[in-house]
Amino acid sequence: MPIILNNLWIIPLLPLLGAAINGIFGKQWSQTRVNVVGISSVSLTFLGVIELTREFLALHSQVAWVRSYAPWMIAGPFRADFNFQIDQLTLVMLGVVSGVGLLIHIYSTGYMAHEGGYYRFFSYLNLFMFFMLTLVMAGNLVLMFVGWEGVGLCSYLLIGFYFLRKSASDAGKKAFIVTRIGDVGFTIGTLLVFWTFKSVDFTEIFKQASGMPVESPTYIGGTLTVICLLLFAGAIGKSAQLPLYVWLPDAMEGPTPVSALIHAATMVTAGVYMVARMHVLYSHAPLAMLVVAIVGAATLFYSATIGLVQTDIKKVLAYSTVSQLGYMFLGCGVGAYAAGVFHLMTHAFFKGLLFLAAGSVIHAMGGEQDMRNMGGLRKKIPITFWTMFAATLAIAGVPLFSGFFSKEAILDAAKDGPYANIYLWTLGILGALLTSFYMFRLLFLTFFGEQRYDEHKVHVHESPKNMTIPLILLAILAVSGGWFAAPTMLGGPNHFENFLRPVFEAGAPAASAALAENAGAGETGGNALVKSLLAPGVIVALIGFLTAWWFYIRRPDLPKKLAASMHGLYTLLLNKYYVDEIYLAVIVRPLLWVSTNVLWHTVDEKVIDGAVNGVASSARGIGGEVRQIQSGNPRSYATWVVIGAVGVTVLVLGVWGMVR
Amino acid sequence: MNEIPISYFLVLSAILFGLGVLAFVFKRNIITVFMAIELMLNAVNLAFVAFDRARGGPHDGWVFVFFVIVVAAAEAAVGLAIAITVVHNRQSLNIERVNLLKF
Amino acid sequence: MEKDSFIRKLREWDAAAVVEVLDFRGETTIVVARENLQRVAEFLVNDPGTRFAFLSDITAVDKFPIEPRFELNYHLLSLERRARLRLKVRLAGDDPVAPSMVPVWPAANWHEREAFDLMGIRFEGHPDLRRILMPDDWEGYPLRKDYPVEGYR
Amino acid sequence: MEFVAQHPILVVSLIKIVVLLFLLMTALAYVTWFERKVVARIQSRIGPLYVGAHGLLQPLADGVKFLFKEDVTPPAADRFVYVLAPFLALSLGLATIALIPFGPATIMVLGVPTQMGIANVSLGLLFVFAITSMGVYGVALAGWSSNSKYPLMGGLRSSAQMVSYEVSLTLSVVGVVLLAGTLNFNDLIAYQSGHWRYVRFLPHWNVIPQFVGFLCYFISAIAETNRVPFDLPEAETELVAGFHTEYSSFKFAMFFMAEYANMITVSCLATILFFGGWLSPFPERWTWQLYIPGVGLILGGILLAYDTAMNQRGIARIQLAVVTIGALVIGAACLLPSVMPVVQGPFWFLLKLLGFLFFYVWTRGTLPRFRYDQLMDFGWKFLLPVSLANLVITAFVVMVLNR
Amino acid sequence: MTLPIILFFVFAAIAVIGALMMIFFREPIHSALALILVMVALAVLYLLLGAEFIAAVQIIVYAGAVMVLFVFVIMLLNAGEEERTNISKLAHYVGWPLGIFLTVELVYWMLRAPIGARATTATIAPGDPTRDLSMLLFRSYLFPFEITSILILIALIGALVLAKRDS
Amino acid sequence: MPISVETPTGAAETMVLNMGPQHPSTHGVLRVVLELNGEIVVSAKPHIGYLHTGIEKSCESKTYSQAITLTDRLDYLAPLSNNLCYCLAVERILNIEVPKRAQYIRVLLTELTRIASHLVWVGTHAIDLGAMTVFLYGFREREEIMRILEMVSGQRMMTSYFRIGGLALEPPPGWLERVARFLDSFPAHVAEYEDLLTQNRIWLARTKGIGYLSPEDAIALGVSGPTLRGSGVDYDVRKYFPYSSYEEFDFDVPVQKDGDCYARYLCRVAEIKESAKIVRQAIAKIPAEGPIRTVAPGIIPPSREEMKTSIEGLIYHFKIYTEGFSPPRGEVYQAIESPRGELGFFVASDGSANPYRVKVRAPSFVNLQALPELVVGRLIADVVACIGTTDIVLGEVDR
Amino acid sequence: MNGNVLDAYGPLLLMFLAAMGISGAILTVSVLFGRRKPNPFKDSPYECGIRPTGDARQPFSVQYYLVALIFILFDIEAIFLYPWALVYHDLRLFGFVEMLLYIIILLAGYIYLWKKGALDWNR
Repeated sequence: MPIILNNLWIIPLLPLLGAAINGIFGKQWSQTRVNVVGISSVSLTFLGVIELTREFLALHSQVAWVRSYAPWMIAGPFRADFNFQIDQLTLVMLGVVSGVGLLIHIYSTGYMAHEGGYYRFFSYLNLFMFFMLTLVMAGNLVLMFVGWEGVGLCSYLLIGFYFLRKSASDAGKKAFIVTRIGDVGFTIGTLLVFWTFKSVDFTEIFKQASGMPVESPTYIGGTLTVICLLLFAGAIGKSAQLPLYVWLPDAMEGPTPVSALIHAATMVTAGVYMVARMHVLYSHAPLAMLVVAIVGAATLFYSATIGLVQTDIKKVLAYSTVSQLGYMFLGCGVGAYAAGVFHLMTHAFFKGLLFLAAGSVIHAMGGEQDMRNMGGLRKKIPITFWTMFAATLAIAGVPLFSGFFSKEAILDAAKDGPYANIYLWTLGILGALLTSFYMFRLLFLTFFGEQRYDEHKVHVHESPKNMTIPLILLAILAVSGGWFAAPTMLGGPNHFENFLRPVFEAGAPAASAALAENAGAGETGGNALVKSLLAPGVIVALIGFLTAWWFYIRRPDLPKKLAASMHGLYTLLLNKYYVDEIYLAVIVRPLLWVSTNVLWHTVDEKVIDGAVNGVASSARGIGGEVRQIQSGNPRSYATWVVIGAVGVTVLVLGVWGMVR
Repeated sequence: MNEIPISYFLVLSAILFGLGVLAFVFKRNIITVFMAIELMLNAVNLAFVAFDRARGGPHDGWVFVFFVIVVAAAEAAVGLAIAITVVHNRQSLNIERVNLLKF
Repeated sequence: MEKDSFIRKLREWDAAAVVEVLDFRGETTIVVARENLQRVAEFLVNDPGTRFAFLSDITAVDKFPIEPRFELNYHLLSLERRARLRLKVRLAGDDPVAPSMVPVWPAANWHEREAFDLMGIRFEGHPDLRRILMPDDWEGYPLRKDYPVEGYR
Repeated sequence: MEFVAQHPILVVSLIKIVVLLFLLMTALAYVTWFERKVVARIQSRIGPLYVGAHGLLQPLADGVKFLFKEDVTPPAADRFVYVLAPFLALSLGLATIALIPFGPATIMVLGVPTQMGIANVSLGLLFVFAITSMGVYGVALAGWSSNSKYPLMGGLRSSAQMVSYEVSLTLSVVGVVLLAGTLNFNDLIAYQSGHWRYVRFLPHWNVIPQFVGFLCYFISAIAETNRVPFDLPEAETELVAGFHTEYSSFKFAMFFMAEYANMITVSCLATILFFGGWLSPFPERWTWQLYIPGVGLILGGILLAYDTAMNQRGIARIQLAVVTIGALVIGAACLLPSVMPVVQGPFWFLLKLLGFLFFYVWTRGTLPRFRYDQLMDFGWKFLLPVSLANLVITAFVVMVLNR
Repeated sequence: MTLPIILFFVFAAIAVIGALMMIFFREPIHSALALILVMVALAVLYLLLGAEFIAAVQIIVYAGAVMVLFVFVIMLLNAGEEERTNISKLAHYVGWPLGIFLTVELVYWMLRAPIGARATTATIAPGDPTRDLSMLLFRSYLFPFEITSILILIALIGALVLAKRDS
Repeated sequence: MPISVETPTGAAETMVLNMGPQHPSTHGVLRVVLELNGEIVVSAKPHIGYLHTGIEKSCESKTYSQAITLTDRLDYLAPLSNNLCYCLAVERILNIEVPKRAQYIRVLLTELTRIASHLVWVGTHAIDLGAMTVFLYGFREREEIMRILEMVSGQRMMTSYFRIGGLALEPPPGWLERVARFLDSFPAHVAEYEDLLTQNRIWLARTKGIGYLSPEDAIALGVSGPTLRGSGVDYDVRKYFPYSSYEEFDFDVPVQKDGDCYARYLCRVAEIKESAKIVRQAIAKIPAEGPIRTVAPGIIPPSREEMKTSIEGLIYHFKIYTEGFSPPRGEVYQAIESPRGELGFFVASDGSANPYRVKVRAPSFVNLQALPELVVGRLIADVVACIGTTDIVLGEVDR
Repeated sequence: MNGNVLDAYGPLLLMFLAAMGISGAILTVSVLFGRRKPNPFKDSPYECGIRPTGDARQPFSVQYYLVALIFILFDIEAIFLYPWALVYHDLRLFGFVEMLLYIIILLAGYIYLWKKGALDWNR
């Protein structure tokens, strides 16, 4: 009997319980007890997900499994339920979220062991898990939005975890506000969805949408196009794409496990997940897909360039995350949803690992984050080194490592797929080159070369077991996570794509036909192997590696010279293209100016105060009454309330009466 | 034969609400002002029940009354706690002597 | 005898403290001067050889018309020594004032109030010297021998 | 009268009300007698003895005494509220009984078949709680209006106490509602008819699955009615007489009547909710049980007659003879085939009720009194969690068994 | 005149008179008693509208709990007669005329309410209304219902913090 | 009557409450002025004197024998203890010895009185805390003791049975059997009280930890009797300064360490049992025949027979009952262990036929001083428990 | 239950009237029969024989307010439980979970109260 399938609510409930228990009681509890609650809730979730997967696969279902638990919002025709949906896509996401989440929880027990507010941290983490699972399992857009906003909230809480540090709380606020801008689009998009389909349930939406004609790739006014673009605005905010990426690097103020879990592995991929989930709509709006692809490609290249020169180890990883997210969007944008999701998964493994390893490094260095003050750590912290090395190979796209398969799939789709676009492909290849370079740069700066820190001040030590074990596990995943697709190299099927096929075939007739055709057209045998090993992606990765080796191992003096000779570009990159400054100048300042000068000095002082003063001076008798407004006397306020009520009722009822 | 027009109830509700408003303005004792608010809420409840009866269908109106009652109780609890604090600080129950709301 | 040992100890400590020693039916009474009362009391309480920590009673006696008119009897008990001892202080009729023993024996509080109430002896340093048995507005001190039992005429 | 014709039930209930109130007032009087007698027995005393045989006329004498006592109203009191308080207490106490069904059988009154009980309301339980929840005012206002320190303290204390235990009282009953799924008293009793499937000699009463709930209920009920060991408001050794210190004459008696009326109400409620109301504990097939009321009454009459003959002299003899004859006649009447089924319900109901009243008196005879903080602690920190837990466990079990 | 209508008028009158008494009594405790009267009268009116459950809840929560709190606070603060101050000229001159105006206006519109033409027959609603209400409450309005618990929680904490601060 | 009410000591939140003199649980006309913060006692001031009858003054105008009847009125729950103490004091001044038979009878009767007094205490204390039944049970047994006293002396309460030099009358035949019968049924009854109280949860909650008095404080405040022994101080006059042949009896002095109301309760209950033990020994000891009065011509009245048969007897009888006797000058302080603690009589003689000064060291008076110590900071309900546990008798406090 | 409100609740109303009638009658009768000889001592409030001074209605401990406050909130909870219990057989697991959530949230408040000492009488 499928236990979990029939009781889907168990999965999000467990971390919620964990969060509640830790939140309420954790303060008095020892760390061990907090650990037990936090970890056990997540591990139970993970086990639940495994069982769920088993049960779902046992069904051999080609359609999504939807369970509705309660009516939630019903307003006129509008109806949103608490319903959860399970299909292959959800399963992948659930696996990633709960699996990586579990590892990061374990890791955190070591990393956060000496921090204040330990229970708070775990309570937030569990809460985050709850919202993320809700997001992933949501059966309708509104519930998804709940998860969407919930993870945003947790992100805000966790970035600002060290809330006494101004930069941390500022970063939290920034993350919250910037993503909110995107969410406006998401909200309007949801409304439009409801407007169009009279429902917010995915099943219903997709059923209707798949019957609609594919919209013009040039006309921006098509309903689906508008919907998709608006929803994508939300994704841009959440997944830190151009131009709303600015919050993610700042989010590195949060504790490293948070960066790993939320800002690398799970939350930021919510946008990708959303686009993949709504692929039926996107497939009917080629223009929107193009926008997605362009934004993705632009972001991946753009942020990779910034990543080249960053010196803060976490900042490099942050920009790298933005860049990789760009890959995922690129994949989605060129119709290779499965590839995008595949990359999402592998990225979760190796980027999570990178962050955790970076955290381990920071831990070892006693809080130092600047790579210029590291070096030669290879021998001191071997486990961290080896795991990080594996992750670097993965992200750089070295063959047989997970990143290779997923990135290659995306690039393939960009080159040969139904929505192929050679310019975007070029950007992708360039991005891969840069990725390989900055990742090896990071590796070399950190682990190779001479020590650039003071041995007496910094006691370098390997992290405790509860930190290294997740590292090792993730490293295994980062290496092997892509082997689902390994047979493609031999011309065989891509198991991952096959797994997801029911989802992506379901409602996208036009696209899926092309996909199927494409999938069938694989070349066979050694030819494919040679071709994939000599793919441009592999070559650029190699070039990137060699360059990095040249710059940072062979000739460590070169980077400085290069920076000096290309000073303008260097500073531009170092200052991240001055985007924050531009935003400040273009948006924030004008707003401040308007509110200060127009609203305050003009409207408030001149108009309102002037009017009040004028009345007061012109009619003393009434003036006394007017001053009463500010008397602080509650009775007067009560009277004002009544006056207002009379006004409103007279207006409303009077007008209504006349209309009748 | 046994019919009472719904409008009777509605008018009664309006009158009670009006009296609540009057009491709200008229009373000076902070506790009785809260009572006036309760009276208004009660009047609204009556209207809800009356409308519910007129609709005849599922009793959404009752549910609202239910929630109004909960809110009223919470309001009374917090409001009176505020009243206690104010009185402890100001030594007066007269809201006219309490001008904390000034700015 | 042990009672003698108390007197001996007292004498050793301050020969002038003991004005007179009385013995009647096996009860020892030590007469002390008013000025020495507090010191003697403290000695009797604190000296390990005596330890009269328990104040049983304070009795005021009016010897009217003999002068010194008032006698205060402090009945002491030593739980360690299983012994009783009576301290006697004589007070003149025109100056019935004694030092309060409340600091030494808190139990003296009500006893002294009673002596004040009924005998009119004042205690210096008493924390709360009010009438205790008689009403606050009572006139005279009923246990005095010259108190008109049938009322003031 | 037009609407009398439209609502014949009102006339019928008016008659029932008159009868019930008469019985109730008598019962109130004799519950005091009962209590005094039983407590006296517990304390190896005799109790009321001189007014009437076995002191049977004592309540009457007490009533007359109260009637002729001087009715002192303290000038400092808030006169209106001062009078209102006992009025409220007594009328609420009396009115609650209207919701209690005493028997299943429909009897004919003026040719209209009607139930033994005044109002049969679908939400009977809630309305009982509604009325008892107003009972706090009697106490609080009495304490406040007297304008005296002891009553004020007593009033505050007892209203806080009643209010505290009201929570556990309401919570402890939810378990029963969970089982039965109704708030109507008749349905609640109907739910308890029959016997358990496996333990066939045990009647299907709620007290068995809801034993914890019953304990919570009964403890709260004792506290709610301000009885020993929760009689803090009237803790005479501390607060003299609590909230009714300043009351005299019949106003004082009214508080007592209200207290006894509340005792009867909560005992009735316990009977209905946990002990199957008017149901007999025996299986239906045992037809001999139909004779129990009649035979019991006749046996009682015979005992009384024996006692009269052996022990009583003078006027007491005549009084007791009247009572004896009454008992014999009613007992015989109960054996008539037409009457027999009608008396079954009330008989068992009253028997259970009497059991509860006895329990009340018993605790009064045995237990010391709680201290106020202990009382509040007990209510809030013990009873409330326990009744909540009982509720949750019941809900869980019901859910599991329902599958 | 049928019995329900008579009952309606009797209890409506009680409610209105109670409300007026609440306004005109100067002792807060008397005002509170008047308000309790209004609430009980309203409960009877709910019964006339067939809303048994609401009537019970009205008495249990409003009359039996909220007003108890009021009475307690009055006792606690020893609220005596109301002070007759007229510091707020606005309330004095504008407040109550407007209040009366509002009343009249509302009455006017309520009389014209289209729904008002229907009538109740003072019967209990068909089916089992309490069960319907419960199902509605725990199915359709589940979310608000759960939110009430949070509301209560917040009120609890807020009131506790406020009330305990001085002690 | 003083009518003043103390003003509160400052904080606006406090309320001054008079407990007594007309209050059910102050055991008479004690008045305690309580300052309360909510229900918590901030300060407590006992006010006494409502029952002041001037017994000490009255004694000065009576002869030595006449004064005995006044002593009955002091601790009216244990009049025989007062009699005994006064008689012992006068006998000390006179320097006479009482015959053994009389001494044993005195012991037996005072111990019975102790039992009666403690029974009343248990009952009233229990009723203070709401347990009504114990009160009535206690009075049931006390009634039997009262009947025994009546049988012996002709009086239930104000017996005045002990006289200077011995006893008033020869006890009637068969009285010892009655005492023995009483003793046989007694342990079962004590077990009844203990059933109702000792392990009762509510009783424990009401008394354990309530009204704590440390041994140091107890000694400093001069507290005596079970109240002192409940604080762990092993002081009993019967053991420390034996009188009336107590040294010949075998009994234990119950001591409890906790110093709270419950400890005092346990002490008193144990004392009841110990007293019963003493009474049983006394029954065995009392000779069937023998004098009940010392022979001391001119001081002790001669027996009825002698008065009727000899002229000296008649003269002494006449003299003693008209003008009394004149003991030598001197003053004595005689203490005994009354049910409430150390009862002391200070008797001063100036050589005349009237006592010059009689001062009663009343244990209740002294114990009551400790009340504020016990109740401050506790709840108002604990005041009741504490007043009850100090076991005061206002007749003795106010004299 | 289908039926006329009056048939169900009319008797209850009547009972109320009757009970109030009896109470009123008792009050009147006791006024009629009782003698009245007031004197200042009889009229003065009881304070154990001491003449009371000042207003007895003094400000009281805020604890009583807290009790009433907690009571309200739990009363509402209890009231919500009744309709729930009524339809529990139809709600099943769903009903159990939702009420469990509800109770847990309130329990959190309860624990808060407990920890804050609002339930302790002698703080």
